Amino acid sequence: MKKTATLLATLAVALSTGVSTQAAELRMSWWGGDSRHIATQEALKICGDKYGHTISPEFTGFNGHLEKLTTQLAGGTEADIMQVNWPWLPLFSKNGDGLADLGALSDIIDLSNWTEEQLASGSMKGVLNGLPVSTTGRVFMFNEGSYEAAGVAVPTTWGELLAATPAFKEKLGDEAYPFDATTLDVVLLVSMVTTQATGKDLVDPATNTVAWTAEELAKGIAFYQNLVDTGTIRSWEGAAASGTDNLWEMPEWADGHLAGSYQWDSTYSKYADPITVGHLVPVGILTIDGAVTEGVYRKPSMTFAISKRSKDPQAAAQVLNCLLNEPEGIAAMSDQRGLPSSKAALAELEKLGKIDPTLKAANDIVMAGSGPTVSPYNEDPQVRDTFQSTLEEFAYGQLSAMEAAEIIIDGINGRLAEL
Amino acid sequence: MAGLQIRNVEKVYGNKFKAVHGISLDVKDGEFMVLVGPSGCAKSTLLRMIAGLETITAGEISIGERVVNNLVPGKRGIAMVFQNYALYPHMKVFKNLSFGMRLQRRPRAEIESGIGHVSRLLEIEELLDRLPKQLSGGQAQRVAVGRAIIKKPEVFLFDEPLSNLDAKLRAAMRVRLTSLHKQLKQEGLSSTVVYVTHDQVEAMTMGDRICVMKDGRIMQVADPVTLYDRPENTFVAGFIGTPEMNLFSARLHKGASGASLEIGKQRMALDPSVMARLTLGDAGEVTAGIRPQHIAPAAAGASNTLEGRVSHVEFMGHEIYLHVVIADNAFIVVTQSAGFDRAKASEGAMHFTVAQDALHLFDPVSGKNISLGS
Amino acid sequence: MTTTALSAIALETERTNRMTRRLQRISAAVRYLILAGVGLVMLYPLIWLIGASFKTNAEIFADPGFIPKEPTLNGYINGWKTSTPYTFATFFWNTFLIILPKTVGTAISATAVAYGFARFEFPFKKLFFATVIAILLLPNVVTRIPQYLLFRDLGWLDSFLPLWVPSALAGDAFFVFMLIQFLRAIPRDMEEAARVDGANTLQVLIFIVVPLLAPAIVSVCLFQIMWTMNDFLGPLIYISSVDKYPISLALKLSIDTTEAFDWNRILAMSVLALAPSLIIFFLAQKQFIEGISSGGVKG
Amino acid sequence: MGGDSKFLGLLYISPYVIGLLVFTAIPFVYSFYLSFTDYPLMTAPVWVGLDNYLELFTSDRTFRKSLSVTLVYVFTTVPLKLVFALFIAVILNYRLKMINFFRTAYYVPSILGGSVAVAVLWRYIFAKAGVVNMALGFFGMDPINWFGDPNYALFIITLLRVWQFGSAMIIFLAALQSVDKSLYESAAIDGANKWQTFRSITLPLITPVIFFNLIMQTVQAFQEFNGPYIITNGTGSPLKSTYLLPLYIYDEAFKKFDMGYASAIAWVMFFIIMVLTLVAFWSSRRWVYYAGDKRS
Repeated sequence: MKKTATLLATLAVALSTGVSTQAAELRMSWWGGDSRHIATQEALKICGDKYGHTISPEFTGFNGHLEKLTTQLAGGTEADIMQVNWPWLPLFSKNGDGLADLGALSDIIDLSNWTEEQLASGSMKGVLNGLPVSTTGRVFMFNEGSYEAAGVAVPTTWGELLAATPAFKEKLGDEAYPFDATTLDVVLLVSMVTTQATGKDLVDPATNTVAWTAEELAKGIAFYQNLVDTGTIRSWEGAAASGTDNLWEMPEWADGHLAGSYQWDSTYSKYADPITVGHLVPVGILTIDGAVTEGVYRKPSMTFAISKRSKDPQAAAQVLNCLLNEPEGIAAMSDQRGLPSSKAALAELEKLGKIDPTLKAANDIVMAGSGPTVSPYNEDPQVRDTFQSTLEEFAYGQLSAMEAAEIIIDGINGRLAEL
Repeated sequence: MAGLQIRNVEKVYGNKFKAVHGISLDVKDGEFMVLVGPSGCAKSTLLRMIAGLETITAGEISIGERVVNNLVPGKRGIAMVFQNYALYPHMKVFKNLSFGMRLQRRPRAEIESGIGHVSRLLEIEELLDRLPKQLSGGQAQRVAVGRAIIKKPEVFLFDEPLSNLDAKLRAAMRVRLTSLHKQLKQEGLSSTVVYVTHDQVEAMTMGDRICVMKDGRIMQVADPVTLYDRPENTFVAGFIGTPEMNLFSARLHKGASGASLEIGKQRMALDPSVMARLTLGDAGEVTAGIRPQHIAPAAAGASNTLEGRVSHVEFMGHEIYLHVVIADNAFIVVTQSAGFDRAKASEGAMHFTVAQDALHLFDPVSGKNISLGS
Repeated sequence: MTTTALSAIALETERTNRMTRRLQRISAAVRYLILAGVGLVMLYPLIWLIGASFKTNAEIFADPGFIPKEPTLNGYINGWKTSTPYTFATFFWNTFLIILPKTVGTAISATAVAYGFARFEFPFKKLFFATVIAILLLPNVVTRIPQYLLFRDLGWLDSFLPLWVPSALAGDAFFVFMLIQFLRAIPRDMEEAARVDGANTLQVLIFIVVPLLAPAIVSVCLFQIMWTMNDFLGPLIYISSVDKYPISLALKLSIDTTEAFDWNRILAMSVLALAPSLIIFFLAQKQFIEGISSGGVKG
Repeated sequence: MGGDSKFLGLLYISPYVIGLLVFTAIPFVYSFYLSFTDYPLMTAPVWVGLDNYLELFTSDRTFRKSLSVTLVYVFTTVPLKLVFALFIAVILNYRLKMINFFRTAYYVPSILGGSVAVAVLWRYIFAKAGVVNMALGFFGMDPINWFGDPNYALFIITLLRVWQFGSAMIIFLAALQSVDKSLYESAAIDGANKWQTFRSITLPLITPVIFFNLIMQTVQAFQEFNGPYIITNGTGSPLKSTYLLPLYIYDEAFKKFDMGYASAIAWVMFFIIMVLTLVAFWSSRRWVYYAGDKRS
């Protein structure tokens, strides 16, 4: 029964598109959480059935995915279809020849669903290597219930957030914090306030060096320290005690004792779902006094790419188009990767009412935010590592803010020179 | 039916240590040949070379006219009984006995009749279903012999097979093995035996001939009586017989009035018969040897005696061992305990007569017996 | 001496005896106390793990005891299903597919190699034996990178081959070494008797050496199974497809991708991951202990 | 044996020889070569001479940190583990009832210790609200921030390995049980007390086993990966205080794909292990007692 249906579907597709593709065995790899895994596997089944291909899934958490992908690409064992983080494109395909040219597959993939600007962001040296799946950015989210309990309003500026701290301690106890940031969040938080003060992104695209002076960065770092000192956020050390980096796994997050965070809009539901006390709301970007810009951290989130070694790129392109542009695939994929960049997908999801209004609200904040263009080098693994581990040393009191700023700038400049 | 020929066989180990120095030995068909010598004399090495368990550096070994140097042990027509019996611990006695035949894929009926015969011969029928660890020492020993016999080899090799048994059992097994050898011979089966032991009693009681070895060389090959009576050198003389032959330095004088032997400050006239036996005519330093049984307390008034002092008397029951010092040489004298006057011995000085027909004289440098006649 | 003095001595002796006995009893009690205390500390984490895997999420961090108040199987049910299209059974099966050729290969190759080293003379024997010791001491991080490149060039990435082929070629020096030590302790007479009985060296190996060495070989297999089960870095580097994941990677995957706080699920999966090792160990603990005792001591 | 070719032995060890060449010797040499190159995996290796080593020893702060952490780890873990293993083995060696039970119980962690599941378990029991802190609370002590405090984080990793003292203990126990009982009796007649007996009879006789354990444990400790990797999510946090060299090598090789640099670190580590091993072997002449080798 099913076989016949598949056969018919294959025939229909073959006739309608005029591209004769045989049933192919494909692989697709991605990272994510459980709900993304479930949705994507379902979508692959549907799209596979539609075109008569079988696609075996390979998925992991985000940790270690870059390593794995690099290993596979170096070993020539990568999947046919890959979810590639946007900042990784220059790592894998510096000259546009490390991944398949999707432009050459435009007879199968309907590229009209993306804007020129979006396609440009997925291209390396003018070759379209990755199709942007969504645009994402960091967004503030607060547990409204906790703020109500503390008797203060959800903050819209850093000043209000700092002011809320005493009320939290008084009403909810010493172990309650109106906000939380640790490890990577701290990097992005320091970047944001520094950008707000200077109006510049970390990397100056003109000179390919760090745009900030050490004094400017030191101020940003001091700002973080102030949040810790006032008890607005947990110290780096204190946050490490739980033995896990994942805020959503923590009981303190679920019960509202950690009442806010600064996270990707696309992960909004991951943070909202576990909350048992109160509920999460997305909030506009908090700014410092005298901010030049909001300093929104916005970027194409991830892209889908096809391996240049794929035995059947046409089949892979069919699956890709199905996932991103065709109703069945769109419905199955849902909003598990944030709000889709593809116009067709966005329209279809809106029509189906599948767009989580809070996710939409979070994304709207990101899209509306102002700020300089974010360089992909912000997320170069070594740049990140330098930034984060130096901040850690600062947080443990081993460096002064100024020393930390200098080390970070030196280290990143060194890396940028290699790139 | 085969004998064993060993021709100029040498063994040199990787570290250039020469263990066997050009040994030649003929073992006749049906002969019970014992290799005996102190530990480290390479007797076991020689046996293992015959078996094929050690490589042969030079020379040739043949079994029944067939050179076996390059044959694996299983193809040499030999069977071996090991010191520790080497029964396969994971196999029952039946399987232990039949292992070799099974490897040769002999028919089952033949295996069973062979085992039946051997187990009756050695009285191990009730043991067939046991594991080696359930056997006593003597039983394991019999099974090990059975495993050798069942192969119907051309040559049997025994590597100190009795050394792990207690004294009583050892004595019993000696008799048993000897009679087994006779029985095999009577049945017309091949019964050439090479038997390694360090125990000279075993060698004397069991061997048709005995090959005495020392430091990788053959000292003498002869039947037990010859070996005892006519040792070719001081080593054999000292090795064979209990208690050991008394060996001492002496000086041979030849004069007009006859020959004499000077021991320390004492002098003993030698019979002309002794002189007749000498193959080396010169007077001078010699090593003299006399077995403890051939020297005796002198009868009253006897002449041509040696004077010694008794240091110690050991009562052995039927016999008495006297530890005597004669001219600074330690002697053992064996005498009948009946009629021996212990009080007299404790007085100190005693006189002893030497049975001159049993006196041996050796070249002090080469150790060769120069009194064997020609 | 008077009778009173005598009885005083007797009393004194009696008293010392009693004291000695009491001291002995006390020292035995102290020993048991230490042993039991240490044992409890040693095993409590595991006991807690098993208990906690039946707890509800809320209870896991609420109470240090291991007995769940409201026992639930949810952790196991969700854990078994996993977030992948595969159940935990697939990962067990994958682990098995690695373990089987690896263990069989190790047993055969390590036995043959140990036999070669312990019973034969051949050119360069000392040199080769020195390499066994050297590999024992060589940290494998040194060779990991070129090995990875090698397997990449062989096209073996994302397959089980890199995980078992080196072991099947006697690559685990520890096992070779252990078997050599065992074999050296076994007298050669039995093998020589078999040679005299007409067996060739291969027959000696199969009919005599293998049965004699069987306990050691079983130990080797058991250790190999355990170590393979625990191996994480190997699969981490070489396996990329989820459908080929062994248990260790699957467990790590489930930790990384879990959403919300499904602690009991992770704990339940940890218990499942440990269960085969625990079961094998308790079935064959004697072999393990004998294996490690003799292998180590004779070294 | 007579009649057999002298190459027969080589035939039996041939699997080992092939494996040795293909999977160990060639990779070993190749990694030495790689350590003098820049090799980002995507392109061919480029010879850079001593650059990698110079960078390691002059400007690489992470390496310095990682090396010192590794040395601290090895030099605390190995003695702790061995002393503890010996201590328990000595207690077990008195003919106590239930010796088998305890022996088994103590051995279980060694069987499981290397697994991911146990590392996961460690994360739970040392978490802020975990069992260990609950137990400390029971004794009226303040909870400890095991994962956040750089002074404690390495200790957890150490503890994970010391916890697996069972295999070393069993080796010790076997050695203790093989000591000739008459020696103890003789010492008792000479008037030695328990400690003196242990000091001058037991300890010298088991030095070969102590030596064996020392070498094996040291080599293994240098290679610890699973524990810190799983427990800290591969970061070696906090402040790289659990960032053992194997983690650093893994990161450089399989995260940053700097194969040349990673090889250089691996070689430095190999060199350190080799030096330590040689020192141990050299010093062993002074303190390891070898009874005459019965059979070579």
